[in-house]
Amino acid sequence: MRRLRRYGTLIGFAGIVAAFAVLLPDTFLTTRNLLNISQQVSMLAVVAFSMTLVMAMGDFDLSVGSMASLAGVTAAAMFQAGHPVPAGILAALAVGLAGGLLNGVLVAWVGILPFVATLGTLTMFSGAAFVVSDGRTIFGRDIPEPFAAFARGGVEVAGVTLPALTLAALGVFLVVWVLLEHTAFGRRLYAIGGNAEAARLAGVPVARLRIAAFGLTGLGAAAAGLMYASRVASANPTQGAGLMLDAIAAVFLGMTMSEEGEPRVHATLVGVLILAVLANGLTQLRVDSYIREILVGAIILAAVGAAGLGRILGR
Amino acid sequence: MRRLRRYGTLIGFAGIVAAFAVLLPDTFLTTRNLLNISQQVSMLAVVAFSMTLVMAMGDFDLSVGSMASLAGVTAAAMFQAGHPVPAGILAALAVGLAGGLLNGVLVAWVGILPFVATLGTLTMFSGAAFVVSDGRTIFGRDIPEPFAAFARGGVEVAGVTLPALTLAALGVFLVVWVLLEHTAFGRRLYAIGGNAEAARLAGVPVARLRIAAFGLTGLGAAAAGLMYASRVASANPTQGAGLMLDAIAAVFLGMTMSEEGEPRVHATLVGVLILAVLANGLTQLRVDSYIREILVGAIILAAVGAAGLGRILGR
Amino acid sequence: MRRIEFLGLSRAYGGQPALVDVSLTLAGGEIHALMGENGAGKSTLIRLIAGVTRADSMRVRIDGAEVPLASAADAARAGFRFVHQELHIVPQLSVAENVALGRPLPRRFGLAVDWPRLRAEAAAALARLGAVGIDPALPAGRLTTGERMLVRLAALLVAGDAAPRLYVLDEPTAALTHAESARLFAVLRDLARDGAAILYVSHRLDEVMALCHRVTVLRDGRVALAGPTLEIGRDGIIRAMTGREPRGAARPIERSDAAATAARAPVCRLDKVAAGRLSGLDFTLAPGAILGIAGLENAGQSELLRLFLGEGRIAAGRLEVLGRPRPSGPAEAWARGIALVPRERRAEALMPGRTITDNVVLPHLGRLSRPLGLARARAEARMARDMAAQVRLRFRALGQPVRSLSGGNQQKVVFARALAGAPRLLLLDDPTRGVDVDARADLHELVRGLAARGAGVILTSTDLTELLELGHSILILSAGRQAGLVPAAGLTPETLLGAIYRAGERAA
Amino acid sequence: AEGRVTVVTPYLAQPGTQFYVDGFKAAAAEEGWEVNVIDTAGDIAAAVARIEDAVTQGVDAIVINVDPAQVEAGLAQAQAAGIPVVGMDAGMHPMLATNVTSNGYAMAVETATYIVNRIGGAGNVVMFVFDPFPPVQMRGVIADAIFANHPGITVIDRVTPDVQDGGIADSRAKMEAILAANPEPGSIAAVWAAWDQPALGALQAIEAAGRAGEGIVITGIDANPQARDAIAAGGNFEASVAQDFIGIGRTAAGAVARLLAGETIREPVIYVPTRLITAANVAE
Ligand SMILES: Nc1ncnc2c1ncn2[C@@H]1O[C@H](COP(=O)(O)OP(=O)(O)OP(=O)(O)O)[C@@H](O)[C@H]1O
Ligand SMILES: Nc1ncnc2c1ncn2[C@@H]1O[C@H](COP(=O)(O)OP(=O)(O)OP(=O)(O)O)[C@@H](O)[C@H]1O
Ligand SMILES: [Mg+2]
Ligand SMILES: [Mg+2]
Repeated sequence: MRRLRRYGTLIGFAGIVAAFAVLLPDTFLTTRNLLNISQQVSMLAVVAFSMTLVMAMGDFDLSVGSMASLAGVTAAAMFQAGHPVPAGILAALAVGLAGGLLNGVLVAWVGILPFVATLGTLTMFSGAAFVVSDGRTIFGRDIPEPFAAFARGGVEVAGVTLPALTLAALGVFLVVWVLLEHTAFGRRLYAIGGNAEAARLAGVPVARLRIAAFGLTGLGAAAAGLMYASRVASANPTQGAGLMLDAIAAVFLGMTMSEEGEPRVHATLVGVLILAVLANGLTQLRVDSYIREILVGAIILAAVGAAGLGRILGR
Repeated sequence: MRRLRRYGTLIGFAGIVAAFAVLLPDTFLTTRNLLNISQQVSMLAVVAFSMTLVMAMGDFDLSVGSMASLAGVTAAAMFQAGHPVPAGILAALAVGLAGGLLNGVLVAWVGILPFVATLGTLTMFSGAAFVVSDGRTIFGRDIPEPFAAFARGGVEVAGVTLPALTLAALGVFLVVWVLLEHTAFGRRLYAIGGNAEAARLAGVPVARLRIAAFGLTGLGAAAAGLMYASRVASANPTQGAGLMLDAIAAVFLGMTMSEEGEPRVHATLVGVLILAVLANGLTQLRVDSYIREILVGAIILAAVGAAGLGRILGR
Repeated sequence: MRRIEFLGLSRAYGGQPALVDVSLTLAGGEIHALMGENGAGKSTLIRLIAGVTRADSMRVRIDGAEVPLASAADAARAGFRFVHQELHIVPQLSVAENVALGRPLPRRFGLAVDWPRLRAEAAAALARLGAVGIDPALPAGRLTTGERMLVRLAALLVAGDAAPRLYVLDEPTAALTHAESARLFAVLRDLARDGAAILYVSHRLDEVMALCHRVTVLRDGRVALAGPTLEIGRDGIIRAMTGREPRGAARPIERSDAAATAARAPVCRLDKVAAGRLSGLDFTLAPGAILGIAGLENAGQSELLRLFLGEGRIAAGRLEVLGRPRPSGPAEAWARGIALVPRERRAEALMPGRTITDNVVLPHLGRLSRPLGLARARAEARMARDMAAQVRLRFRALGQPVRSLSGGNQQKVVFARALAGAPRLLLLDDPTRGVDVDARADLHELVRGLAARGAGVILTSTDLTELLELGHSILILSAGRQAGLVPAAGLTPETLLGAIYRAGERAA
Repeated sequence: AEGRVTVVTPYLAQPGTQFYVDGFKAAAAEEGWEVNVIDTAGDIAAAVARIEDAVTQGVDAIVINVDPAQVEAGLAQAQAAGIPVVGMDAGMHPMLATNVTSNGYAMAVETATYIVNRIGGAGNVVMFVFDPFPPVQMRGVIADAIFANHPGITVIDRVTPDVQDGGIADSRAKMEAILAANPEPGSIAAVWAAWDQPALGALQAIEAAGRAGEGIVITGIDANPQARDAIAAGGNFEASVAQDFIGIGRTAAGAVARLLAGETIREPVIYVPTRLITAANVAE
């Protein structure tokens, strides 16, 4: 029973992959398609991984999507103004870190609920993205070739080209994994999420850790925004908007896999992959786009439902 | 200190109203403008009021926006197929109730986290809305005149015409207020929100109440969808999408006003009004759209921040 | 000898003083008891010196030198260590991490946690408390209540940044068995012998008399008495706590109460019932009877009580409650007059953020409401006020959140809820945990009164004295099996403990 | 002349909208008007609300870029207050003084027939459509009709991309999946997109898949600058249709000026000419 509870979602994922492998024998489980999937999902993955940091504390960050947009247009606007590529990237990351720290301060010091605080900054960052870009898409000659080339590039390993975006996402995964699973910082984030009162009584510096975690999440969102801009060789003030809900969904999907329902970054990875594989596979099956939406919802619920049922029956 | 904590958000709201009254002396505090605001916000209000029911239990419903869209296109599709107005309305409300009950069953019986369950049904309802409407906007001759006339109509009281939409929202407010504040049902919902396991052991039929509350929230979302369709005399499969985040924001804004941070429907009303007044006032001040976004975020944070600071200092 | 002085501690909540100018001097090598009725201010004092609640005024001197104490970090730097009243563990983290919570973790390469060392340190601390059965790698969420308390206690003992000088324990034995408590006392005596000061809060007078050198008694937030324990004596402590003369010993068990009603239909009847871990349950509870369930920690006491709520699947045998098959779940149980005081007040009983009224009336809402489920706020308040008076709750207003009550008073709220409907079967799972001596006697009186009016009562307790004071007969559980059913008359805590261990050995 | 004009659109993030707003603003600046542009980010009811607010505020004219039937509640208030409303690529409606737009049917005819001609009337075609938005939906209908008129042409997929992110990234992901499902060279002859963003996404997918050499013909509509760059580069993206966005904006401003001068406008729709953009004329 406990098995079913913990591995329900994983079994669901395996089921989805198996189904597509059978239905699309020639195209689904090919190296090229798998690499494509990994690349398509890399931006969402980076946001979801860094979202896991704040969710480990039991918090949320709704502003990641608009932060990704803001970071993208910030870099693009820097390029447009003639600054070199590293300057643009640094500026975007600095904006991400600053925005994330602002979220942290609002939550930890001013004492605003994370949901409200980051909903407020979501609106502000989105407005700022419009102001920075003047509401336009920045593209073409304004985007330096080396910047756009990054997303097209990759590293050749044993005859296979691992896309640069995939590698970037893996890098973020590793960093978050080490942070959460193997440092005192991460363990304290879990302590806050598991029992904030206990953490406070035990002398864990709750406010400082919260601010740091939100800062890192902002940084991650900015990195995702840069990856997105590089991939589409352009930046517009709304392009990150879709990332937020999907990232939270991925973390929650992962949370069904842990005993006490806490978010773990490797579980988030599974959540991200479920979303990506469903999108890719159903499109290849040429399922009608409307029906596809219904199916995605139903399949996610079925995958998670097994886990949930396990919990109920095991009680 | 406690005063500041509880009334911070209310004071913030009063400050916003006062500021607009001074800046727009001729147009803001006019009966016509206030009635306009009440009408503009009525759909959001209905969703937020019914969302308060599930949030009293500590749950969420992310599917309300797509349910509103689905209900709208369901009614419109019925009209298109030649059914009379009452049949279309009943069908839409039935869909809302059924969808809400499905959410409840997924949460209470299958044991899926509300966030994941309603994210899944969000996707499904949205897909269903596309299927029902065949992805089109249904408008023009297909929408019967009496249906569209509802939103334009009103009731004349003492020389002032109270818009029908405003009255509908008030009706929903009253129903939810009585339910939450004056029935055993509502008290039990709050008990679940206070400690679900304790409530269960104290004889509260937690699963049944959860299903009922989600059902009502679905019904409310469908009603809002019908109001929306009537107001824009058309229905398309995405028109309710914006309601969800705003409704949750309104409830959370209201939650800052209660001592223990529980959602109360009269506080939700204040939350809804803050959002509505900001949109109306800033438009009249002809603030640039982009800057307006930044301002809305900042003003909300400032209003709530006072409440939050009060809580911190009072510790 | 080291002296730690806390001078002029004051703190008010919403204008109501909880502590008024309290001073306390602790000496290295001494175990100092802090006593007082529920709500007297003990936990408040401890939260102030732990730096987790802001004091209105407070000065701290260690060996004459003033030290700052504004945050938990300050307290840690001063070498103060705490076990607070409520069980504060993080279920998601491993036992080892809970033991080290808030301390710097051992690291490798200056970054990554050194897991083997962390576990070894935790294992050593647990071993010192005799808790060798707890695996430091296990998620703490899987532990039982008693084990969780041991984990918190172990956290006192691991090495930290500052040498520990003061250990503070707020009702540590409330969740421990006799053996575990004995172990803890040995460790505390060791720590004192090594020169540490210890501040110890408990409502169990026997413990205090046996363990503590000095005692400070609080009444209504002020120091009522302070001095050497032996000089003051039991009665002196009680007098200082309550301001009244101590009552006589507990009323002798009146068997006539039970006998008068034994003729009527039984409250419940179990016929060779097996369910989950439980087996061989075979007894009848007559109206007016009080049955105590005794057994080692985790012998299945809570599961047994929950059977009557309709929880757990019955694998064999027959269970009848109030003349009918057992209810299908807690909702039906309460409706049929079965009431429960659960074991864990925070996790299983209270809605901490809701008002006293909300907490008391919750299971009785159906009866209190008008048709169509319209609530009657006034009737609810009346019930809450009546019950609060009966259990002698100390509160400011019925509308105050239960969170702001003292620990013992929170427990009384749970009791008030269970007694409110005049239940016909009352299930008590360690019901007076953290309740002061005087209030405990009151609650016992209420339970006896209920039984005298014909209700059946089933009771578990980690405190064997309580079982024997209340119970007419004692059912001994051993690893879930009914190992004996004996009259309480003539048993002493020692003979009962012997019987429990003998049953345990037979089962093994 | 003095004049306060409010422009209401739910679609400001779309490149096309931005251009006619720019055209309108430029013309308005010449007239010396105070212009307030309001974007409701896709929310139609909010567009109604903002029209009402503008009426409350007593502006001299309102310009809308949203289906007038859906904002009728707002239009009624404007009419009652005697404030003229001009549609800027909005649709025809009795409560509008006039609507200024391009001819959508004609644009779809130009790109669909371009594809038919380029692939010789035979081959598999992928369509990117968006039916929820009526002006775009009707382009799809026209293209469907033209492809159906050629028995050699098979429409193998009719994709509705997720437009939340602007449409490029999701279209690219969808096209990658379609390419994976049709690995044979030549198995896809053309991609017809109802606007430029999906066409750009499809182009990126084809190039990334290393199938740029197969001669897959891509067309879009709108000829936005990014599309023009792609067409100028001489790759698979061969054609798009330029609407004169600036012209629509300017013409709408002209209509407002006529109304403010007290003139009545007779024609319910004013068409601004469009133009097929290919490698041949993209540089102009
Ligand atoms: N957060 C709070 N808000 C308001 N009042 C509080 C709060 N915490 C404690 N009090 C009040 O302070 C007084 C002292 O409570 P405290 O918890 O210190 O009692 P205690 O001596 O530890 O009692 P017990 O033996 O029941 O644990 C009580 O009247 C209680 O209601
Ligand atoms: N709400 C929307 N949802 C999806 N796509 C949209 C939406 N609004 C606009 N678009 C897309 O963005 C593109 C550019 O927008 P724009 O308003 O310029 O359309 P258009 O080409 O002018 O339409 P028309 O044929 O009416 O002239 C459109 O072609 C349309 O495909
Ligand atoms: Mg206490
Ligand atoms: Mg247009």
